[in-house]
Amino acid sequence: MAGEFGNPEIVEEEVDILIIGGGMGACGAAYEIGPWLDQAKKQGFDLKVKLVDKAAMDRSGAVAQGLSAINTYLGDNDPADYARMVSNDLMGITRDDLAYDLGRHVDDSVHLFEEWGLPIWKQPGDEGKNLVDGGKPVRSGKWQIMINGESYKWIVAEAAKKALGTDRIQERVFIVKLVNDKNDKNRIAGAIGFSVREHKVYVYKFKACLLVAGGCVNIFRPRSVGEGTGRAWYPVWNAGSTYAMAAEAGAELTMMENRFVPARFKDGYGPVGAWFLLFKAKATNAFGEVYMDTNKELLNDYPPYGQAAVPASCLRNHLMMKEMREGRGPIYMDTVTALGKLAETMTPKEIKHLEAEAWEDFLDMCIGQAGVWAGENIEPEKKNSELMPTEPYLLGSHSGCCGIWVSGPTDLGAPTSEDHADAGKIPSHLPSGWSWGYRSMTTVKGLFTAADGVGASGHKFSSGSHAEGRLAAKAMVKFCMDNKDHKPELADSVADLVDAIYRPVRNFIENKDYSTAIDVNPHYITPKMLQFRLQKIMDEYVAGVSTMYQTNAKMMEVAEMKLEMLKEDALKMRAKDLHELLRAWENYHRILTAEAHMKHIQFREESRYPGFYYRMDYNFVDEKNWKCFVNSVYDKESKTWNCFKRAHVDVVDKAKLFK
Amino acid sequence: MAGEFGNPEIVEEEVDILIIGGGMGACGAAYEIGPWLDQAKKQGFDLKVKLVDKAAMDRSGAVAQGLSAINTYLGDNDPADYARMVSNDLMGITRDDLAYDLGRHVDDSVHLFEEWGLPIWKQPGDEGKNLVDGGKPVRSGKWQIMINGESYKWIVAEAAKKALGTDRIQERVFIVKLVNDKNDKNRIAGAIGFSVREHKVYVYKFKACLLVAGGCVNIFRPRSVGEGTGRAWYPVWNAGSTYAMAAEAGAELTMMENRFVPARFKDGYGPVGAWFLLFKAKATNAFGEVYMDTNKELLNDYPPYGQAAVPASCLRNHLMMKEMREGRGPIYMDTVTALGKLAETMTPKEIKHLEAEAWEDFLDMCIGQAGVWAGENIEPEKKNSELMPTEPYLLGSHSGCCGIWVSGPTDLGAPTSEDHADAGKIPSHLPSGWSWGYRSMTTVKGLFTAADGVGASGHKFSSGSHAEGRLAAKAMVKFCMDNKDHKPELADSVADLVDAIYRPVRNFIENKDYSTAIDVNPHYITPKMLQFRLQKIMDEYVAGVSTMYQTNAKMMEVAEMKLEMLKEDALKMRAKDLHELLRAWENYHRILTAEAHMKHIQFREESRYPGFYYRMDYNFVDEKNWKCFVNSVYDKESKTWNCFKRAHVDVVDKAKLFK
Amino acid sequence: MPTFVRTDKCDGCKGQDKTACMYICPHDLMKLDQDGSETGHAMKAFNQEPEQCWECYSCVKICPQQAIECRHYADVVPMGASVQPLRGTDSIMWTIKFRNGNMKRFKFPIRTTPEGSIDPYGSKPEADIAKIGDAGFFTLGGVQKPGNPSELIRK
Amino acid sequence: MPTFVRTDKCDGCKGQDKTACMYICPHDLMKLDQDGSETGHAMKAFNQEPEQCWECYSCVKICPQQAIECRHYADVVPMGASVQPLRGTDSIMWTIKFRNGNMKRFKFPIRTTPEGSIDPYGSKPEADIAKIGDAGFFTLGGVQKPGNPSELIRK
Ligand SMILES: Cc1cc2c(cc1C)N(S(=O)(=O)O)[C@H]1C(=O)NC(=O)N=C1N2C[C@H](O)[C@H](O)[C@H](O)COP(=O)(O)OP(=O)(O)OC[C@H]1O[C@@H](n2cnc3c(N)ncnc32)[C@H](O)[C@@H]1O
Ligand SMILES: Cc1cc2c(cc1C)N(S(=O)(=O)O)[C@H]1C(=O)NC(=O)N=C1N2C[C@H](O)[C@H](O)[C@H](O)COP(=O)(O)OP(=O)(O)OC[C@H]1O[C@@H](n2cnc3c(N)ncnc32)[C@H](O)[C@@H]1O
Ligand SMILES: Nc1ncnc2c1ncn2[C@@H]1O[C@H](COP(=O)(O)O)[C@@H](O)[C@H]1O
Ligand SMILES: Nc1ncnc2c1ncn2[C@@H]1O[C@H](COP(=O)(O)O)[C@@H](O)[C@H]1O
Ligand SMILES: Nc1ncnc2c1ncn2[C@@H]1O[C@H](COP(=O)(O)O)[C@@H](O)[C@H]1O
Ligand code: SF4
Ligand code: SF4
Ligand code: SF4
Ligand code: SF4
Ligand code: NA
Repeated sequence: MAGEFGNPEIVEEEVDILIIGGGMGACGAAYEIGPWLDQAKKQGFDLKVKLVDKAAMDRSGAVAQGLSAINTYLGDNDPADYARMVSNDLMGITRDDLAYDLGRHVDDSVHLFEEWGLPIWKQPGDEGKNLVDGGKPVRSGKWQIMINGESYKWIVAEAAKKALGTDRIQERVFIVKLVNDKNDKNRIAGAIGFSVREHKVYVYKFKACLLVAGGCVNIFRPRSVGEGTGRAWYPVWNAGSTYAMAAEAGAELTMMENRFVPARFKDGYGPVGAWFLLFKAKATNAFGEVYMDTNKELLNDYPPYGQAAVPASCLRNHLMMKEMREGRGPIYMDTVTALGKLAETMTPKEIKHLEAEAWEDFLDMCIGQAGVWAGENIEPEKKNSELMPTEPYLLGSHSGCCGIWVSGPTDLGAPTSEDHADAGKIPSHLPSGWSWGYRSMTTVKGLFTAADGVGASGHKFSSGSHAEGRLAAKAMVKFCMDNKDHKPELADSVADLVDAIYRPVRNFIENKDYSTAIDVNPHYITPKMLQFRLQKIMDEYVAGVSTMYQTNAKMMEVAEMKLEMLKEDALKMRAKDLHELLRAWENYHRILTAEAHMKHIQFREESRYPGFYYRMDYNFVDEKNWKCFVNSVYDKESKTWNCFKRAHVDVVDKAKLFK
Repeated sequence: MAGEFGNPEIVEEEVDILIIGGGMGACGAAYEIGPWLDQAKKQGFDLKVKLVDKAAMDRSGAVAQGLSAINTYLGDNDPADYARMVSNDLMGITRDDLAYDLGRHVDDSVHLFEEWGLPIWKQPGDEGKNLVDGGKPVRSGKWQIMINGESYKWIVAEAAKKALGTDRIQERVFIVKLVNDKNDKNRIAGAIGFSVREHKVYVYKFKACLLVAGGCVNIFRPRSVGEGTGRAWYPVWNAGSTYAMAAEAGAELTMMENRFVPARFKDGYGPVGAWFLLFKAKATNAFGEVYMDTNKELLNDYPPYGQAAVPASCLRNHLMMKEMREGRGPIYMDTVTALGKLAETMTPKEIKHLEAEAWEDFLDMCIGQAGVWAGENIEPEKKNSELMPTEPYLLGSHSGCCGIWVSGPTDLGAPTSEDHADAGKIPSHLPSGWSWGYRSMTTVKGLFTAADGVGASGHKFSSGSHAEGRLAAKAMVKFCMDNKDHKPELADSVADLVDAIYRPVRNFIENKDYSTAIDVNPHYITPKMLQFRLQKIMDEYVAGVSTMYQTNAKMMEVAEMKLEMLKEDALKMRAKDLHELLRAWENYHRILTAEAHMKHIQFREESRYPGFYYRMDYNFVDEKNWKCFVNSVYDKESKTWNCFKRAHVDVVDKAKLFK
Repeated sequence: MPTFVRTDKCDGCKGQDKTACMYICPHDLMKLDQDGSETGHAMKAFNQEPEQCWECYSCVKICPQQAIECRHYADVVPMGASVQPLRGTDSIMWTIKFRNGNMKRFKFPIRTTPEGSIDPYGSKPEADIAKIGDAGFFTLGGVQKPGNPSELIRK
Repeated sequence: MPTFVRTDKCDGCKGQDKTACMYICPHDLMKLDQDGSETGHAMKAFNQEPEQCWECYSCVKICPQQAIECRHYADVVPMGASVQPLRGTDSIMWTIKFRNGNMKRFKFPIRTTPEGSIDPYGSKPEADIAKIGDAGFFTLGGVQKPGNPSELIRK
């Protein structure tokens, strides 16, 4: 049957492993999985794999534009140092086992990228010498190396697509829901989504699934209100699918209170890393004062984190925000002084090269910022540019650590039990300790994640995300081999699922002629307006930009009440075409992600991330009571969240961070 | 010739007096002018009058929805008390001559309204007894009386239309520009506008003109971003035409740094006056603390104003904003306690009546707020409602005092010369002292204003606006009689003016096929996007909501640079139909008004209105240097502003205000 | 809370050259779709810029067919409520439906005289041209409230 | 800076069933107007939701006709500038036009190998199934960087 709008064709497919997403994590998995599948086959396990991406892998995910640096490349550094950096940047609460494990694996992915064709900058003399052969990269920082990254994703996707084969890839299908197993509600058995190109719903059954659909943008009101709303720092197409679908499937989330509020070039959201690290630029207030110096004493409020050689990203924001709050903005990146200083010791040719590098930093990953500079006649050698903290994003692979609680490596000394006062409040069906059999598996059997999906780590970036996808792929093959005889059965009827997915289309078809204006109708709400409503709630009550990132318990009480009504109204979203159906379901994912974020902030009665958010009723870091993970599970039947603590434990010694 | 889009018919008309606007001020003028015209005619002066309104007088202007109170009715109060109240609410810098004059006139307009059919609430026992016959009104405050005001504007317009006659009224014409006199650039000779119903441009020549086109909304980013952007407190159709056209004609503006930031019910922008004054409700922070009490000591920072019995509106905001800044929001109107207390001494029937009054307060003038309450299931006796300060508005008749510098009454002892250190900086073509012959005339010969147009007074409200229109009408008749032989000649060619007005249409027609999407085209900008760009600049740099009403000289430097580019780009606005042409020209008016606002804030190196805006680089009231008017003139040739000081003088004694 | 027009009720003001809603909207929002090319509904009105609607209800109150209603701003207000007036010649009746289904009805007077009955100058004196340069309105031949002269400290 | 499509250049990818811009846009924004009913320009593409455009330039870079350009976000960026790439197989050339007319051109390498030449497993070892439960990738038979064991304080 060929589908039509409102009456889709249903395509059911059974595989062993489904990969949801086609970004850095998914490409890593697609690459690593091949040789393990080959070997499994030799052992008599003929495992079927499918990868589904809502977009086209060549340019899907956060790396669509390209990138200008690989931010995680260890080189000569020890994985323990890496785990320490991650911990400190995230105010002490990360899983050392995950970070360390990533650190000892990640460089291999970078070596592959270079082999495949990604141009990586080398030190003078080492041009043309690959990293793997000892070629010395140009480091912008201790962990970062510079690249010509316009085609980064294109290259990584080419390798992934070749590795997997196009038959095993389905693009332009948006996965809406995971489906639990009929016989074990703590197990995953399927997933359902729809095509935005054809009137088709896809139902997958599987033993294992890698959920790597990125982080979450646009749950907070962005700073722009018109055409410019498309210009968020984080790619507007990552809508929290990872967190929302995992939560609905019953997976334990972790650190969903954490967020990332990058300080970026104002309006274009252009990257600052290269400016700070490579060009050694300083940020100042309107009067030229370097707030990292003048406000240094604020760091003393946050021992021991304030004492680290490199203060955490949130604390850097905190020092900046004091200037903004006290009316000493705009904040500037002092590009003039930085380039001037560099130019002092450079030949004209080198200066020209430097200028190109500055522009390439934008053109490789944030072309919009080049547009802002061109539109405002900004030449960085002549005019400083404003910085601005963005609206909050939720992600687990960049300078944020929200995500899903996953099983870690067993060989690093991670805890195997729960030893703390509140251990009894952990729901009993959840594992104790940090490892329960399969690397990267969530607390739901068969459900794996990586990259932005893995919480309580962070600072993986593109390379680490790829590497983490590889770790998960390997573990999934083992899981399928170990669960050879398991036959997945869907807990929900396909007809009901399809019915729910197409509700927005029915809302539209049944009501559209009630009023003369297609967008104003009392019987439905457009996805766009619903999204605005969500963003307004989060912005005004859950520490968005309009309160300068401030909230308190009373504000969140209001948010909670408003979110309840929003969730009811979400059932009235309309979809006038498949494109809007996509927007509608992105919103469902955003709402659940937003709710998780709020519930976690409510639960954590301190302000762990000053500069990312402030709970004004607990405006301090409380090491005694809150140096712990905040985890949660969502019950999709009762639609309730259960937040609880898990103990934080150091696997590497953090004392070395602090003088 | 019948006009067509892009090629309008040109209708030229010569009158003696043109009234621009059809709001409260214009209706007052339309009413008062008749008998004076009759008498003038008897003296041999046959004066022609025309009134032009962009909308339909029955529902045009701020009173379109109705109002639930008349906020200026003196009754037993002395005009001097009224002038004192106005002065104090506007932090000491108002023209006592204008306020006093208004106070001694205003009640007559209220009596007329009642005669025409406006229901005015009476004290028990006085039902059915008119005010003019001694009927006692229900006062919500010392100056305010309650009405059933749904049809307020309809009634006032009926009288005005009958008084003037429909032949003398032209609706749906938006006046774009005033035209100076060819032989005297400090005189006004004409005005030009276009119809939004037909392809016609109207060119008026006249001796005198009353410019009463209301205040200005939507130069700052409103708090809503989607459909809700229509819901501003101030009516979205008053676009600063009064200030912009006056400025372009060379009129001296005054106190354009002042703005009004009403604290209103959140999201619906519903009125609070009745709640505070009639129901005696208190506003609290999230924890139930009455911030007017707990933050009382902040008033001591602003002597003598903080010591007044009723603190100024901006100071009330200031005390509230401290709570918001320090994270103790949401702010609530404690409706539950207020209604509960009232109910203690009331019968069930009286309580039912009280409830109806509470709802009527919204239904009479801010129906959207009733919609918010209904949508959120808010019943005020059961649930408190949030308050929120709005984005800034510019107006001169409500609790704001920006506007045009006008000639005042001669019999109240107002200054007749300029005696102060900076008097020499006043451009020499401008008058000395506060009266130069004709009541309500601006510094441009023949150009009169009233209501929102008159600066440095405020608190006229609907009744005072009507009364002020009447004062101006009478003076215009005298002006025309005195200038019998003057023959107005336009300084600019009609062809050039028409050309300029239709530029947005040409931009559209000439470029629309360049791209496949009508709204995204490099050769033009839609009025909507241009408006957003203006709002973004004002919001982020000139003390809008996103900086919590804070600015400083450096931020305004940036604003200035960005406004320059915006003005250049405004020439590229497109209009795809007459409706968009209206939007385009509203924007031109907004831009100039916004610029005036910014220039004045730049010039006044203090924070005169804490709670309305903060210059963080001068965050105090500076009585020594800035207890003065800031006035300005705009030169449309060089496109530059010239700001200067005029001395402030008390005409009534203010000492009585302060204990 | 932009307005919307109900397809089942609007009759395009019966093809008159000016529809009531277009006539009244202070912000020029209501538009008649003559040929259906803009909305698919020929000879019916629509709000051409809903995000600019002040919800002043001028059009709602004037529509002879009661064809116009408001749907609260979708990006702000939870769905399901409505606030609908029926405006008569001397009073207005409001029906408020809450999201939760609760209803409230209010009736308020709007006018004490018949519509169109105002006689602006009927009972009024003529203006006194001799006083055209003085304070005061023609209605009174002077000011309403002269005030205590001793308050004027500079006279 | 949403994208726009130039009417004079777009050929609808010559009527192929999938246009290049639709294929690539990560946010499902580009759409072919088959019959002109949506834009007035039949068989040409357009951006169906410009306010959601991330300006990632994926469509700009892939369009075989160079028909797609960006016009900087009108509500944010002053007019008149443009940033336009020409992406080849091994490098990309950027032309930046400033509002004031100044121009800059940059050329950057994008790839050191021919497009489509990646042989993912060509030089790589087989996976060692015995190690499937251990740390490490198939490429290495173990981890890249074992680390100093003494750093692991709980072992
Ligand atoms: C947003 C962003 C990110 C980075 C940077 C700048 C910016 C602006 N910078 S800098 O700041 O430092 O400048 C980087 C940099 O220079 N260097 C670096 O190494 N990493 C950077 N990152 C970080 C990395 O990009 C990031 O860590 C990884 O990309 C994360 O990988 P992953 O977790 O796999 O997410 P993805 O975005 O790549 O892919 C998501 C995929 O999911 C798909 N998808 C989403 N929902 C789906 C659904 N429901 N159904 C089906 N598919 C569904 C997407 O299409 C996509 O394929
Ligand atoms: C906005 C607002 C105002 C008030 C209130 C609530 C709200 C939400 N409240 S409460 O807060 O206290 O609740 C009031 C209240 O209850 N009681 C009261 O007495 N006054 C209140 N006001 C104040 C009065 O309404 C106000 O003082 C007067 O209306 C001012 O009179 P005037 O200055 O004439 O402005 P207008 O808005 O009435 O009329 C403007 C006219 O100009 C037209 N127009 C505009 N631009 C034009 C152009 N370019 N060409 C041609 N025509 C062009 C308009 O169409 C209109 O006719
Ligand atoms: N001021 C800074 N100090 C230290 N590291 C930074 C700084 N700014 C950015 N980084 C790091 O540089 C990389 C890229 O930064 P960003 O531009 O913030 O994405 C990330 O690894 C950041 O953590
Ligand atoms: N979140 C905030 N937003 C805006 N202004 C603030 C904020 N916090 C403090 N301020 C103001 O900044 C100045 C210094 O305040 P504080 O840092 O609290 O001592 C005072 O004017 C405060 O009112
Ligand atoms: N808290 C208050 N104290 C004194 N006057 C007020 C207060 N709130 C409002 N008003 C006055 O009440 C009238 C209507 O107020 P508003 O609702 O602010 O328009 C105006 O005259 C205001 O100045
Ligand atoms: S006033 Fe009512 S009936 Fe007339 S066109 Fe408008 S919506 Fe239709
Ligand atoms: S409610 Fe008012 S602003 Fe909205 S369309 Fe009707 S008349 Fe116009
Ligand atoms: S890729 Fe280019 S040519 Fe092809 S449809 Fe899109 S805009 Fe037209
Ligand atoms: S620039 Fe990117 S987001 Fe925008 S339309 Fe093109 S591919 Fe889509
Ligand atoms: Na009333």
